[in-house]
Amino acid sequence: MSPKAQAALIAKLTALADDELILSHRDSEWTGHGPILEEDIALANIAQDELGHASTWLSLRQALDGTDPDRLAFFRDAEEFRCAQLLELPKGDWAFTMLRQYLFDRYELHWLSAATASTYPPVAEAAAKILREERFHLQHTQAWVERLGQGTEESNRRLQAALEGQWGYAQQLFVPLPGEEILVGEGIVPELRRLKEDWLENVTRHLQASGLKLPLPPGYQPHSREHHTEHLWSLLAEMQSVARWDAEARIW
Amino acid sequence: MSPKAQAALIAKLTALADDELILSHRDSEWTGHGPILEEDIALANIAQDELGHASTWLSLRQALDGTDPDRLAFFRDAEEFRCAQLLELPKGDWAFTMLRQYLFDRYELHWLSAATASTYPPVAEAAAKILREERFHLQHTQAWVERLGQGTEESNRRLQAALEGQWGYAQQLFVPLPGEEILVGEGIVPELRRLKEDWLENVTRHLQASGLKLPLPPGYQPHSREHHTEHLWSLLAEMQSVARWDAEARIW
Amino acid sequence: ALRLAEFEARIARGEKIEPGDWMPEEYRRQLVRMISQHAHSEVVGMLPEGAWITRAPSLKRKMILIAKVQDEAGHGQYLYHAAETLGISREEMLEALLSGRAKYSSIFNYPTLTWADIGTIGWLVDGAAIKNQTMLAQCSYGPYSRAMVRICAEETFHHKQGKEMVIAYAKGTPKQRQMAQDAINRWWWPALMMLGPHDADSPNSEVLIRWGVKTKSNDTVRQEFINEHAPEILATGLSLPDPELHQDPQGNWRHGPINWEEFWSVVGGNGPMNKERLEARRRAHTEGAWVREALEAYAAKKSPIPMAV
Amino acid sequence: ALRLAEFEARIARGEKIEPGDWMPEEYRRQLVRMISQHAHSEVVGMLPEGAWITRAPSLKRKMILIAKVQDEAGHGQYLYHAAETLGISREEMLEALLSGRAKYSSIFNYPTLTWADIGTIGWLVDGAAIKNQTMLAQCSYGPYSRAMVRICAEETFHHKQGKEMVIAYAKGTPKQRQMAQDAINRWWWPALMMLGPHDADSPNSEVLIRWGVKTKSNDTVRQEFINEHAPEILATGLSLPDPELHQDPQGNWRHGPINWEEFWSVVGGNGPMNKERLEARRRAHTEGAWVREALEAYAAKKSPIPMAV
Repeated sequence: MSPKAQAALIAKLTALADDELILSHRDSEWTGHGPILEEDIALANIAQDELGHASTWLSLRQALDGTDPDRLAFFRDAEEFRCAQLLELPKGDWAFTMLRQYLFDRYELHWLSAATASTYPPVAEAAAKILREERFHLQHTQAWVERLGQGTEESNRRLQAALEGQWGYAQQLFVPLPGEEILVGEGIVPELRRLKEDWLENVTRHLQASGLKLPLPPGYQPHSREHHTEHLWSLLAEMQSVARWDAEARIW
Repeated sequence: MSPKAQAALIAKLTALADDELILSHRDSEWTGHGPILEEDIALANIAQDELGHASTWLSLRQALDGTDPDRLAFFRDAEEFRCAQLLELPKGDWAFTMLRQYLFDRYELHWLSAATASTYPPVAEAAAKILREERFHLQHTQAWVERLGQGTEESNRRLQAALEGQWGYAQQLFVPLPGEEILVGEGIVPELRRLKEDWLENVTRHLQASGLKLPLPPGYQPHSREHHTEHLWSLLAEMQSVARWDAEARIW
Repeated sequence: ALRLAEFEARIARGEKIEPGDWMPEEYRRQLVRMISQHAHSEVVGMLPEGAWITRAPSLKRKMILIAKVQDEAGHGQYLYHAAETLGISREEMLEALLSGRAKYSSIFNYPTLTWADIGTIGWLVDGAAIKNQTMLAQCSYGPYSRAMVRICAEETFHHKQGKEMVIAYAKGTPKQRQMAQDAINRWWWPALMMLGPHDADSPNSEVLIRWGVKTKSNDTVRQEFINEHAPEILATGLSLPDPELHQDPQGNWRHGPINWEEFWSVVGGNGPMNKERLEARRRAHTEGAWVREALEAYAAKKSPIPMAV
Repeated sequence: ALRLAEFEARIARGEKIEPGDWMPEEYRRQLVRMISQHAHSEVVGMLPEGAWITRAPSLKRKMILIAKVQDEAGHGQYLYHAAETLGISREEMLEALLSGRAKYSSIFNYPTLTWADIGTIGWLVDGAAIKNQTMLAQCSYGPYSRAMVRICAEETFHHKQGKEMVIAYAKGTPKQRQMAQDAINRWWWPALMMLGPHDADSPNSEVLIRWGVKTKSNDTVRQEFINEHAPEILATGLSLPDPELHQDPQGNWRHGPINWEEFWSVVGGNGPMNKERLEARRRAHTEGAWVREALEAYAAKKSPIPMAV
């Protein structure tokens, strides 16, 4: 791999990991507070999987540049994170959480399916492994979108409000990183523009079938992963508070 | 002053400062989110005063042992704080915030009035200065307790719930620190047990006149300022996040 | 009286009582009380630990903690099912919890103040729970006994992870060591108390032992717990907050007097976290109401195809 | 028409128009729009800064920030009063804000991402506001003019504190310097934009200038702002995110092209924080409803003694 491609791949792996890590954080905020015990279990399961995926992507990065995954997760500052803003938004209500997870799962499914054909075997293998779990997530969140969309007036209203709050943010999932075209050129990662069409068609169909109103005005669409929401600082202040509490500690 | 009295006074000044600092933090969480613009202003004013009092007590401590007030506020860990648990509780609704401030103001008024007779002039002077501001606070929060207690059924219900949540915690304000008896013996600080009677009589009369139900079962009563609530860690993680973010920074 | 004699004979032979079988009303009542209390403990127990998932200091610890809390939810689920075999519904049990009528383990009314509390809960609280559950795995009521076997296996894993964490911090930096010591100091006595009052003050024990629900007394289980944990904790270099603790000539570790006043105060609703724990559960229940209504409305529309929730 | 001529003559003589005086409906309409928009900006502007009070890194900075945000609330209050003299009520204005009909300064739809944003807002945003407000202090409408004089004095103080903070960090540690640079990079263009569209694209400007509401055009005010701030920022060693920025032979600092598409998108509701800012205000209003109701109920009981709220 050329040094340029390697740098681009390191950046991409970091962005993939950050998405999963931050989403996992938001999901895990529900633990013990879900609307039904069974859903506490299911969402904790999803949070656990997403955390596992974050570790996977960080270990691929570690293989390239030797960076310790825990240092990356717990000692980077907000401006060094490369997660999409959608995943930083506060957990909101159950409709907000389920919809975000659905929009992300659907994006991830397309991305992972395409990435199984990566010319870089570690990416292809990781994608295949993660894909198996993500199919379950999608099944689960897709069903929730339908239930809430077609449930009561109240649940439909909340889901629609969540959709209006998330739609513009979700588009950021398809904005490539600077330099990502090199990786696409070498067949290491799929091209986001193409995936977006499939994603858009799929989610539009499912959301409409669930009784939601689309299309929506585009709203605010973040365009760079170098910029974040006001929520990331506080999220990291909490997430990193123990790890940073003892400057001498090397092992936790 | 004997070394023992000095150590006890340092501990007492720290506890006084911590109460004010943490209460100020909770009050300031309302900034921009108050029910009426005028109340945003009034509560920001109270938060500012309490913060000023924290600085005053810390500067008295600094005069004794040279400790930097900012280091104490931003680089001590939760278990080193000596605030009462009442002040750590999340801000709750407007009734919760007004009632806590009222219970604390009333305690502070008694304490400060007595402390103006301190045999240690810096304490006497600080108490006299702070007392002037606290009279305004008490006037303000006392009026709020009456308005909410006698307002609507809803406001009475919320205030009563706040009272039931705070009553046991408020008793901790009158638990002396280990070694405080030395200071009482030397006339440096007032004895808490005596103040408690006045406080109890005053607040009971006002709360009942405002339509609240008393007496209450004692509930949980924290007995040591070495122990805190689950909320303090998160509060400090946020409060100290900028100050600790840059290990090299000495000036903010 | 004949049926009772037969029932007691079955228990004496070591047979399990199963859901369809005849049982004395008092046996059913005691089991519903114990199993639902146990289920509630798992569910409420998610709160003090779950709050630290977002603050776990490494990816590995975070993963372990989510998995652990998820297991607790799962245990709650098994146990509610086990109680349902005795003719009570989950809704009735939840209602009893939220109204404050039902109890849960007193230990969860203590706060988790630092990250070391997570390891300490795993080691001491799960350690105490395992001693109790191992005994209950012998219980005469089949569904409870089987739930205990399954739960014990998972708790043993949590116990091991907690112990490993505390030992690591005991050998760690000064701040880590201090945090671990502080956690041990705060959790030791509550862990002893969670095994229940002394035998002399335990009103239900006698009948429960006769019917094979409990097979050991509270004090016996507590002694087992101390005998295992006291020497292990001392071996890490940490101390225990009991100046009277010592090993007697028989090899038993004897503890100093337990503050039962504190225990009964916590059981009676005046522990540091009673109000908050119950409020957190109530809030989750209230805020989840619209979700449950939506599910019902959806299921009604889609019936007769039953929905898998 | 006679009254209009008289009105315009008074303005030409530099007289102030006062609440009781006759004024053209359009004059009233434009002033209500401007003053209420200005009041809303103060109130919404409390949000991005207020969120950092709990995180301010020293006791002094915390004190300064609470005082600043409190001043903003105070400014909102004066300005609502000034608008009320034109026959609109605070409730009507609030309703217009919460429904999204009324505007507030576009700048508050950008997020505050780090602590350095607080200093930068003081320096750049208050700096730009002061240029505008100094001009509005000459306004022909008495109450608005007097409010501006009072507000300007306080904002000048905030501006000085903000500048001092950014300069301290520019001279501070590498992390502090980097944080300050990042903040300047993010706030520079929005600060230029907040002074409004170019004169050619500013629909209300002409009539506002004729009636002495505005006495300078947007581009003139913007040029004053840049001329003061660009050299001062560069002197700290920080850079500005405009490669075309340069001083022309007349001594004016000329900026590169402004991204007006972004400006109109933010004004049109699609800035990064439009939704959240409005939702925060709506939430405060909704959650405060029971408090306002309680106050009314109490006042009704206690009347005829009027309550001072």
